[in-house]
Amino acid sequence: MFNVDKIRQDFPMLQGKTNEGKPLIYLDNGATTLKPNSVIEAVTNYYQNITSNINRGDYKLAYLVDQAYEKTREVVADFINCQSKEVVFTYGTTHSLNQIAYGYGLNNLKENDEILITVAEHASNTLPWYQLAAITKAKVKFIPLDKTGKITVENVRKMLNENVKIVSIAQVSNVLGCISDVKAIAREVHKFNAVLVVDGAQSVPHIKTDVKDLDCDFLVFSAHKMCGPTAVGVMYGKYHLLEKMMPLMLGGGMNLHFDTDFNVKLKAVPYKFEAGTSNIEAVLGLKAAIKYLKEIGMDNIANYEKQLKDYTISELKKLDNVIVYNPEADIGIISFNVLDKGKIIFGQDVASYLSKHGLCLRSGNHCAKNLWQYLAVDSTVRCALYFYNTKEEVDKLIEVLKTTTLENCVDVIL
Amino acid sequence: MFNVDKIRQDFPMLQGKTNEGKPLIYLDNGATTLKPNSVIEAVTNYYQNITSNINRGDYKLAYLVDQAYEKTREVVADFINCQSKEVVFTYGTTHSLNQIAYGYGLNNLKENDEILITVAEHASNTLPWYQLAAITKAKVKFIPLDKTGKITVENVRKMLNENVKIVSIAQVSNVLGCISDVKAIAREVHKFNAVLVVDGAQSVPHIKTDVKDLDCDFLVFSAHKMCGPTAVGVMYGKYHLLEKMMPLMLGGGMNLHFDTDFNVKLKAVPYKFEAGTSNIEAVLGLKAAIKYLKEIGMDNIANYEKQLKDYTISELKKLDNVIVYNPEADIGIISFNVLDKGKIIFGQDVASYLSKHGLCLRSGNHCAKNLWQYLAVDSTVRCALYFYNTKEEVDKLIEVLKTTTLENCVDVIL
Amino acid sequence: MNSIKDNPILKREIMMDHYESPRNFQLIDDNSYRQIHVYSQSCQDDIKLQVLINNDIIEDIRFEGNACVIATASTSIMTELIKGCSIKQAKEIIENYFNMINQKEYGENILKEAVVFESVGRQVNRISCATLSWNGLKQLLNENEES
Amino acid sequence: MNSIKDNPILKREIMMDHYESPRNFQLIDDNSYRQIHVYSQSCQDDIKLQVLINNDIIEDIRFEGNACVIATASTSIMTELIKGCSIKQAKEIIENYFNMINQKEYGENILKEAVVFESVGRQVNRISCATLSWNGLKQLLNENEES
Ligand SMILES: Cc1ncc(COP(=O)(O)O)c(C=O)c1O
Ligand SMILES: Cc1ncc(COP(=O)(O)O)c(C=O)c1O
Repeated sequence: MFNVDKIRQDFPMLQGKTNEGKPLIYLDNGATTLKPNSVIEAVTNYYQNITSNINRGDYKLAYLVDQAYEKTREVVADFINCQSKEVVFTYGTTHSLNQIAYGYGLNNLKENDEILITVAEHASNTLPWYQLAAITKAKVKFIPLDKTGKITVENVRKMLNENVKIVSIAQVSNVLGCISDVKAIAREVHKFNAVLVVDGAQSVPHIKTDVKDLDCDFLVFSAHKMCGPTAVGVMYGKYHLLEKMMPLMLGGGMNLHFDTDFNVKLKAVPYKFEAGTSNIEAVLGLKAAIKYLKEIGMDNIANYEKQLKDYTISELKKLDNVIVYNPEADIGIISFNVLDKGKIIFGQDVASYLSKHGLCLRSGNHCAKNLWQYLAVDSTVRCALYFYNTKEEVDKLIEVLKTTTLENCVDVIL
Repeated sequence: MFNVDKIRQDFPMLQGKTNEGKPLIYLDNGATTLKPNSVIEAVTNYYQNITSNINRGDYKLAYLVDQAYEKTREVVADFINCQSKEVVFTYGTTHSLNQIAYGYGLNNLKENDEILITVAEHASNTLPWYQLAAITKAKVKFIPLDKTGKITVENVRKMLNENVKIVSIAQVSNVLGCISDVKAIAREVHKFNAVLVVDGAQSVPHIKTDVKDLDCDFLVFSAHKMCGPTAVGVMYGKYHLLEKMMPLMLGGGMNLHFDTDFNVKLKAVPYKFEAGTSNIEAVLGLKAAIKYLKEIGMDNIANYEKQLKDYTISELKKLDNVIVYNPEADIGIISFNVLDKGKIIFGQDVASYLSKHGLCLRSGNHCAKNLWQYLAVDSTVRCALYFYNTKEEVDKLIEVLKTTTLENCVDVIL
Repeated sequence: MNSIKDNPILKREIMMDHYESPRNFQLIDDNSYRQIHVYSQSCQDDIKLQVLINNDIIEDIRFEGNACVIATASTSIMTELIKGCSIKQAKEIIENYFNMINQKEYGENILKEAVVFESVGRQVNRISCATLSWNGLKQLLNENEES
Repeated sequence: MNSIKDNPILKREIMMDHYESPRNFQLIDDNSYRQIHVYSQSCQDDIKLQVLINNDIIEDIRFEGNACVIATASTSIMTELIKGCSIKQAKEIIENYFNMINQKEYGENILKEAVVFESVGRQVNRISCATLSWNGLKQLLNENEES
């Protein structure tokens, strides 16, 4: 049984902390998430009991850490349903996407080839493709969103042609919160022998993920958005694709051999992508995070979040002074603005006012700087829920939003 | 006053931990270092009290974390004597070196230009240059080492010519432990308008660093080798050089603006190099690590380590069955092998035997796979000391080395 | 005259007025103006400033942009204060403004309406909003001297 | 015959002997041999294996490389055991070897001298040394069937 009160006990950040002197209400889960005790313990256990670099052969301590590190690959593989050798540890979603653009893109794209993305993509799923296009003279094109902000299979189909080599989309947009039908999109993309890259930064933490079922070619995500430590992420790729890719970074740990005649022999996948000392303690923390999420159950998490999201949207809709941009969101990411005398109050002013009441929400374009084309505003306030948020926290948000006027926003500095 | 017993109290890993059931003696500090309580607390404080993504404008919590993150730049700048805007946070030395090779190298090198390194360099200071040379058709050449394994100014001078654009060397080799005269080398390198990249992974943790005085163009190092967390490192670069460099990774946080016409405006240095969510808690941990090292005093650390290193070498020399490869090391990194009936025992067998006695040492080529050309063996056992190691620990190593025979190495699995 | 400083209602009115009807708003297409584009590295504030300097006098100053109430009002108030000043006077005003923000001594009479930002530090994260354009102007004036 | 298993001195002697005088050591330059290069992803063990298979019989098996005492001795012992076997027999030996390493039931008579590695798990990090060539051989035999 899903018991939010019990769950909240697991999070030190939810034990009476404050923001500007008021009880902390953390609604910025799209940016990063809070960490449960088990994750914190996994990291500190590395520091306190098993510090050493991973390196299998030499002494017991290092061997044990290495085993725990490698075990995480299995845990991730089980979590997203792939083989463990298809799990590459990166420093985050951004690193993963750059690795794919560089490692797959440079070898496979040529002039006039096409890369399809959308205007809703995060900067990290946009700029690496711009760069790849600039180098290879390929073109980046935008799959149009439908009026609810979704990527429909029809729109993907319309954009596909034999020049398309890569399609890269978020499974869930970090501003619009809708779930793309990745499975159906993959089917279309594969008809043209293109590869489908899925930015799972906002989906993997919230809904059950099965890469076999989705049949995407790559899936990337960050631990810190799913109760794990910062600066560790995953690049899943189908093995035969990973095999042919060049690493973005070279160095220690990813080569078997090199010599002064410039012969270089790289390790096998996934190791060849993990140059330098990996984020060992964070990988161990990711393992604990996945264990934690699985114990609660991804379906329970998704159900609870859906209820809370529905409640939040219905309450927001009751407010005259709030516009919700994505009332049909599938996931607990709600983008809105507050009006005063019919004029939008600048998002940062609203966020500052909310902060004064303990509420932590983010304003801005949320790194999706092309999205104004769809939203017709270039900045919103975002309420991003996670499974530890409560109805009471949402009620507090609603209550404060009711009093959000330009005057009150000014008053915070008087 | 330097008091090693008092210092050891700060490290949970030095409080009665074991390796294979024997008291742990950690002598693998070249691979990674143990963490003092203050560093562990800085990381857990982020998890328990101030979790949020860095992002200055929106709510107080995020603002505070952002301030602490930016404050670390000043602390690093003070530590190595540069401006804080010259401090780029990376995921480690390997990432820093790849960033330089890509960001500086691709724009500045052309066919027949030369990159100078040595055979003693770590894979992370070798392979990015091989790759850069392969792409640009530049050449990688090797500055010869003198008979003690040092890079002399004379040898650098001999290799310099107007085609040389980059010289990249370790200030301290992770196998040979000698300090290069970076200041004198920089002077020579600059006569030819080349840039000097310094791999400080093994020097910054052990000796006082002053980039102004050294006048190197880049300096890179990793927090985890200086009591800090894993997966955060620094790329120092002279500001005018950083300004002209392209980032290796693109994404959120490093751009000011982009649009669907592919205009992209990057943030200023150093932010343009920090794509994606940085390793926030590790940066906060790095700040604590530097504070800790400064409190002890880098000169005290260097002095103590020198004494301990001298003692270790003199004791090792007394053993008939040990060859030390770098008796003239400046720093506490000592590479040796053990003989049985005049034949070298394979390093891993020795390390396993030592492990059985609680001793954690690494064997192998230590990622410096070109170094056999100098050493004439392709594998050694490495004793890498740090300021928390003691004479008693060294004595235990010596005692166990005395009993290291092939038979005893075999017996560990019987 | 009542001190603005001690009258929160008046302070709020001044700020709202400058936000809703910003002074010297709208850039001009004229090469004799020096221009600077200032933006926050983190939030959305984005402002362009123009100044026309002749014989050490700031004859005109204009701005345009998309920014929060604090950044917008502080820019508008700044343009009113600065317009017509000599560079020396302008620098004095700027110095006083930063002194105020940093809780040091400053001349209330010199800053006039700008004193509404006296307590912006109550929300520390807003200091950057209240100083964005002021930093930009400082830079413009320094560049002027260098050239 | 005394059981090797229970005689540590004998076990050590066998291991040292195979390390110091490895059997079937030295590769041959002959295309009818299948070859595999196995190396540890972490330590220095690096071994090349060759087998000559005719009519399902492993007529010859050879190796060369630079490896620790455990990897070297386990390879040498493996070659002696395997040489002359049918593929089916070889697979049975391999299976028994892995069973032994993994503390499951195995045939002592089938493994002969290879039982010296029975307790390699005492130093878990050495399991990979004791199984490096065995994994390589397994792969070679599987490839043989596929082709
Ligand atoms: C000299 C030297 N350079 C580079 C590195 C790579 O550092 P990291 O693994 O932290 O990227 C190391 C550490 O192994 C080193 O010793
Ligand atoms: C949809 C999406 N993609 C990519 C990212 C980048 O993730 P990271 O900063 O962890 O690399 C984010 C997070 O901000 C995101 O929401």
